[in-house]
Amino acid sequence: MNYRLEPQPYEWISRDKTIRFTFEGREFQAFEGDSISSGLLANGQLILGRSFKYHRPRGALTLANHDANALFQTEAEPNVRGDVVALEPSMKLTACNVNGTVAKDKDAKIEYVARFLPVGFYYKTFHKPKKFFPFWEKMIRSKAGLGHVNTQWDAQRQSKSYAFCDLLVIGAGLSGMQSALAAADAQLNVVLVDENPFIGGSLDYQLAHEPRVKALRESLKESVSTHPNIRLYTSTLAVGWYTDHYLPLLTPHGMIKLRSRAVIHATGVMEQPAVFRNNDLPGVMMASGIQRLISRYAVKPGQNALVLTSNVEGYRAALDMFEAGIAVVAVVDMESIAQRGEWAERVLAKGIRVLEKHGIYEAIGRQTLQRAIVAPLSGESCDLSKKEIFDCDLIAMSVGWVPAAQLIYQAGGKLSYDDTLQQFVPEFLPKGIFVCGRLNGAFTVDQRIADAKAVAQEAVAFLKGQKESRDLTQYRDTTAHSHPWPIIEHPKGKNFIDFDEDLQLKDLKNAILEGFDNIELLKRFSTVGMGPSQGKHSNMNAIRVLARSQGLGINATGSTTARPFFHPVPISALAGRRFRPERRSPLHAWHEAHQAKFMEAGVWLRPEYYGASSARLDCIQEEVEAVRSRLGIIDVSTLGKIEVMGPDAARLLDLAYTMKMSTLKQGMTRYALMVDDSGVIIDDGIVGRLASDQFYVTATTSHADATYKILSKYVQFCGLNVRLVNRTGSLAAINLAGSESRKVLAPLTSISLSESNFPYLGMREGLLCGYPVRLIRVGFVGELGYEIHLPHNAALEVWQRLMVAGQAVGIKPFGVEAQRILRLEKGHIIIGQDTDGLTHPYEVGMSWAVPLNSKAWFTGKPSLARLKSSCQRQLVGFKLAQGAPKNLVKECHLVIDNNEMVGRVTSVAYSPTQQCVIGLVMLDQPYADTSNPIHIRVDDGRLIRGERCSLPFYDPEGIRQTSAVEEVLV
Amino acid sequence: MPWQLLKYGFKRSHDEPRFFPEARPLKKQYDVVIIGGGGHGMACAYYLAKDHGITDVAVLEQGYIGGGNTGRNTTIVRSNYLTPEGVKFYDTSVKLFEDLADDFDLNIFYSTRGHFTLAHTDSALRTMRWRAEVNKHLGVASEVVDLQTLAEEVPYMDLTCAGHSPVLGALYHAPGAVARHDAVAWGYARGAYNRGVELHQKTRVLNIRTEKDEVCGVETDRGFISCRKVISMVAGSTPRITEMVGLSTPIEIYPLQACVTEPVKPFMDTIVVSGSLHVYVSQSSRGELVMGASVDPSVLHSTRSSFDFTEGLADKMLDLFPFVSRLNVMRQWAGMSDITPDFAPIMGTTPIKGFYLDAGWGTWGFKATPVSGKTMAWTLAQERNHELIEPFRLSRFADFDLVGEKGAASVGH
Amino acid sequence: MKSVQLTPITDWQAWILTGPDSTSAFAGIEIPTEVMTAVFSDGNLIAKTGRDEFLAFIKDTAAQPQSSWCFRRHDRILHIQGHAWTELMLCLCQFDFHQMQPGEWQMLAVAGINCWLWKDPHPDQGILIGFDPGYAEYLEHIFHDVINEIELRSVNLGGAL
Amino acid sequence: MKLLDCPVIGKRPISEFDYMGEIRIPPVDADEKTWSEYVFNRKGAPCSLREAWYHRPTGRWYVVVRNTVTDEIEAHVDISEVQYELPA
Repeated sequence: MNYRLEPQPYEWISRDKTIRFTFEGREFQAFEGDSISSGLLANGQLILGRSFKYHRPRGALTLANHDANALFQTEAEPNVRGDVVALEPSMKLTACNVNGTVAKDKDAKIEYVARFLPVGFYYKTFHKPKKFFPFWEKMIRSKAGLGHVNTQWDAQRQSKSYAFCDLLVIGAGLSGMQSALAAADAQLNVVLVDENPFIGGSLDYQLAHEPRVKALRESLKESVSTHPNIRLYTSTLAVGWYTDHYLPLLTPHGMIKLRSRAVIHATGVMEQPAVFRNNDLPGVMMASGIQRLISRYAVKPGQNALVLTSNVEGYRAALDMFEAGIAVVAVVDMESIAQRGEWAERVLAKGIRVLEKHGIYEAIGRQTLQRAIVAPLSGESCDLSKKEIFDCDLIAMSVGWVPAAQLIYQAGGKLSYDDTLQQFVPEFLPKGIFVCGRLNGAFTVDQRIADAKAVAQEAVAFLKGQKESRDLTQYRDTTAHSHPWPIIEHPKGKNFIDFDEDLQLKDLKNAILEGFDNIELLKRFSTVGMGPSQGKHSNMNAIRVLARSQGLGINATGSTTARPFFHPVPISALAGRRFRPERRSPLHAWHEAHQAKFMEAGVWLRPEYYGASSARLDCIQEEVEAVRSRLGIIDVSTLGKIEVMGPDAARLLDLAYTMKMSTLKQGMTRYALMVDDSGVIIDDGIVGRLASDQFYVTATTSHADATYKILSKYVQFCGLNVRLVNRTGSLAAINLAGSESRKVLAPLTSISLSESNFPYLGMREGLLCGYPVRLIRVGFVGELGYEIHLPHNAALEVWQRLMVAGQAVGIKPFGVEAQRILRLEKGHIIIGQDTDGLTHPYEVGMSWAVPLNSKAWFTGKPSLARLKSSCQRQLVGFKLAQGAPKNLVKECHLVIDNNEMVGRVTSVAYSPTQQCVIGLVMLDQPYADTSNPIHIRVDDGRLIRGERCSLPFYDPEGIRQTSAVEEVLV
Repeated sequence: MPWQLLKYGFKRSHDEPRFFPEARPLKKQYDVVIIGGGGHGMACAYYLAKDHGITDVAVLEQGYIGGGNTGRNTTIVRSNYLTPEGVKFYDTSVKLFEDLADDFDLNIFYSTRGHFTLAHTDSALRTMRWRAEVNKHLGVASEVVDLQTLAEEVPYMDLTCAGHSPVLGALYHAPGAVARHDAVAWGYARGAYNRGVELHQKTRVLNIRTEKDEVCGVETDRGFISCRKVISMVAGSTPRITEMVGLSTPIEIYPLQACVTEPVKPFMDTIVVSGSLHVYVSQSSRGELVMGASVDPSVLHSTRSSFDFTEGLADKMLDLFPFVSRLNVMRQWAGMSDITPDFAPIMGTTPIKGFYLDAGWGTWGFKATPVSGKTMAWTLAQERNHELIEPFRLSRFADFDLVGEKGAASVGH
Repeated sequence: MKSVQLTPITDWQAWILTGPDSTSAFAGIEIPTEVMTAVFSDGNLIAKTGRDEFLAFIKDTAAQPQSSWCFRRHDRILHIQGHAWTELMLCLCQFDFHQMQPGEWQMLAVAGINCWLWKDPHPDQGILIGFDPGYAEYLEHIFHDVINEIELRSVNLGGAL
Repeated sequence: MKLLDCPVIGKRPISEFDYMGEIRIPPVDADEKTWSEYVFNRKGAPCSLREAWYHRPTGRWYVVVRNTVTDEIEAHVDISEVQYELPA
């Protein structure tokens, strides 16, 4: 039998371009424009996959992106939707979740034990005895999942961009095109999207041969494609609705993130299956699925068709099939033919048999549909005494619709069940959300056109700010298009409600009997609607079954909430381009050229040390020794740098920092400690005074932006007359440290460096190599040193001239690691390493920085007053015996005292100046106040003994940094 | 062995016993009212009956059983916390979890998988070692593992992270596990129901009546119940309940989002969390990758989803698992996390006599379900805090005695 | 001709001025009166970013601003032009560039970095973008990547998306 | 992604803002209990919350009243209305 039809008026395939592909190793040919499913069906390959649980053969169902049983595996990705994804040349396809081939699936044997696998069976067993569960779990997990993953695939990332419009219309069918056109004519900037490659929607497959709509179709298609106010995107899916009409549109070339001011949902309806025994056999399809195959791909999925219907759409499908040369053996109408009007007459006129008030009791067939038992309905069951058997390889189910309203639910809309239409219809719509067409219950062509024009008018009024709310029900149809109970019971079951999850009618009934008797619990226990199609063809029937068993109406039973996405979205489209902001110092290139090894400090890249990574420890030691004995230079451009000016400048700094800043003399700096409301240390830095109303503040690299924001918050909320300027990125900073620093620096600067003119902790402005700079004498590394704050464009030149000037005394650049050791030798803390989320100043020996009595107010003051008396921990210095291994004790090793945790190592390093390992430990009270040695448990469990010692370890009097002693100058 | 299934297969009718009772009217009076029918609420009812013989108990659930955060979390169970009080508490929970399937005679798919917390910076690596040392000291299996071990255990992970903040090491916690979250709630609910506890769904608490700072009854949308003991186990709805008794707490509600991919054949047998990338992932028994990140940036009492959540998550996932770019995200949802300043729960007695709190569960509530049920049942029975939960008392904030779980401020899952 | 060209602007001196006397700091240069607006007059661009705060980009030859609180800035500034400049920006910033008016001044996030944008008053002359020099490497790398992508796409798609 | 419609800068995506939480005024000379409640306790229940947002690209502060259930901005508040004094 040739499955390919003659050319159809609106077919999507290009008959002049053939595509060769393989399925399960066998060669097939189809046309460009064919989907995987239509390509296979055109070759007579009716079985497209196997079901998830029972591995029953499954074919095409909807051709509308819901065919969760027609998922294919390619070499590049799993779970490819055969019903909508286009064939590509030399595609290599296999079925998902099949043990063997779709024709012979070894796992199909499971059906013989199906009776032993009731709904939720896996909760009832395999857990006893406990030690066997891993064995069962391994077996169950191997059967779980559909497609398989190749962990060698590389990362693909699609492009992303933003877009803006006044009105988004979703769905370019009759209603969508009509409403978009009306809105565009009213000068709105409209975006119209449709998930299919061609516009027209049901016009082109449900009314393909209807002369009355031919002119309308042509004019609508032409106008929306050319209207200057309409941007038309086909093969584009609105995957979800998010706050303030933010809708990501998935296109073949990546994601468009659209911001609209209003949205018209013209997404139509989704056909629902009837439930009868073996309704999952390949050959049993939604009537609209068959119509899509015929009119889009010119494929007839069978030769002898039965139509099971309860609406006019079933009769139209019968005519379309007849037109395509498919023998319609009978139209089985579950209700009386009286209400079918002209469509029934046209079917009868073709000599097609129509059986009123009949139903399909059972479909029969080995692997594919071969026969069906039809019988008259008495009440809701079949009167088998008058049954009739029809040979058929195709059953077209046309028993009802569900609105494609997922995005309306996401936007907070509410739908309610309409007993006339026997279908959920919109009831409450949030601001800016509009609906029209079959989604809103308007079914005839005239109703849809009127509804579309009305909604466009309302949307235009809304966007112009006028109050307008139309009666949603105005153009709704007056006859039902869905059957209230399309379900035929059968003692032997296999009447499927959910094709994704292989759930039979009895599975839902049994779950309800076990107490899972509300829609959410029923879903979670039975997994109805949790498969890849997310309940698009199972939720409605599941709600009907639950409503009937609880004796409630459909509305009282409620429905599960619809969550994004409308269809699954590739992670490659979600991820998009990789944005990892990276910030570089103006000296980055120089560091790179001088063997710097970089580390990440927040978003910044900083040299960790200079030299070969194989000699890491030695390089760092040499850098430390250079600073201690001669001269070192480090790039500290990553520090936060903030100008604070205005009459209330001093007051602001008094509020924000613990120490008194208002008493700071001009030209001097002071250590600045910042705590939060609860007294926990969050940042530290230096405050320098330039004038009575001007200060210069530095902050740590990782907390710079936060500190600026905190200062700015005080200015705004305490109404302080202060101006702040964040100069972190505009200024570079270089720290020249070592006993030779003054000698090297002096000739290059206009600033007098003599001790009297420029004492320790002083700050002076002037010129350096001709550039305006500020010099600050800081003590972080504990040597005579000058922190040079200079313009961004001066950094490289000044750094290079300092290097040249320092050549004679053996100047050496040093990195963050060396700086850590130098500051540790001076006993200075690093916030976030020596402190944690609860550390306050009294725990790190900084009571000197908390002037409780002399300051009226500063952030955290009352908390610190409280904490002063209840200090539970204390940071203490320690050192290991001479010659102890250098990296045995690591940071965060615990201090143990008679097998109790009494503290933790916060910092530790080998100190060249002390010739031993030194460090800081945070010890719990009362242990901290004793003076007994500390025992640190290292990786292998041994306890290493350390001696406590006072801080700092190096140059306790601080002579070297204050350079009061002349010999330092020599 | 699946004897029950064999037995079931040959029976005519489906006479499996009900998990939960049919809806029944409320009694006028109960000894104990538990507000919240999630995992914690059902566990507390279960242990009240099982451990203490207290069965005149009503569990009131405004929606459906397990419909709150119980059904929306990462399903991860672990005890590699930072503070001794946290480690002891969660280790007890892991031990209880391991026997739940037997206690319930219900398979909760408790699957011990091992749990990796990745460190991408030196400071993160230090925190991992801190947690490992505290865990080892308290007998919990956690250790810092190097890149080589990671490459062996999780071969499909790109440790270079596409060349940006590569992985430096990880905290490996062997007992880390996942469990089917719904089954835990259903198991406890059935166990409580079978022991005479009343479960009332679709019953919303409107107010709590107190006299002279003592609880005397609960007003619901189905009538008033008088009782002397009320416990709030409502996680994301806690502030609404504490407001009824005039109690203020540090709790703020932030949405916590998650998503799943379409199901694929299982390839990932372990749990991977990255602190600095704020990403976690494990593969469910159905084959879906369950992924999530940290809470949303601002307070909101809603389970709405946001698109930038999935965008950020997808972007970060590709650093660790490039091949995941070929998978599709099927569904995203959100829970309402009740976050506390020190990332530790708030449990036990309160200044209002007879009113007990089980709250502040942030992103760490599911893993505490068994131990919170057990200790809160004990606390209700003894009318004083169980020793395991004393560090999590509400008054710790007034005493400035917070739990140090925040550590160096890296949020774990 | 590339769909988008990037040309660095290096002949300006950037200043930030704040404080009450900042409004009188510009001898002979026209300044904007409303916040978040900018004025371009004989080669100088002055933007008002606060009640009395200005970002000034002035020619080397112009007189330096005289006010007490006035600091040099070293923004990296690029002129982005070409028929697809809006397409480039829409890949990196959530802002409706089609609605951006000539001479309009905006401060927003581009690829996660705080930037200022100024629409060139002359028709289809694109925009100027300025940002912290530390992010120059990062942002310009992204600009070039996206421009190449747009080139590729316009080749096989024949026109903007 | 939510939009925050602000004076001067117009509608900007929420990703450009830092959430600075509820507007709270420190009780300067309060007893220990009141002070600890200020430091730690929060108005956690659903309400119309008066809170601050910081717009990073411009450094501007905005105070709004937001419904913490629907996420809708109910009002903009001028900063002068929420300013407070701290002891000098």
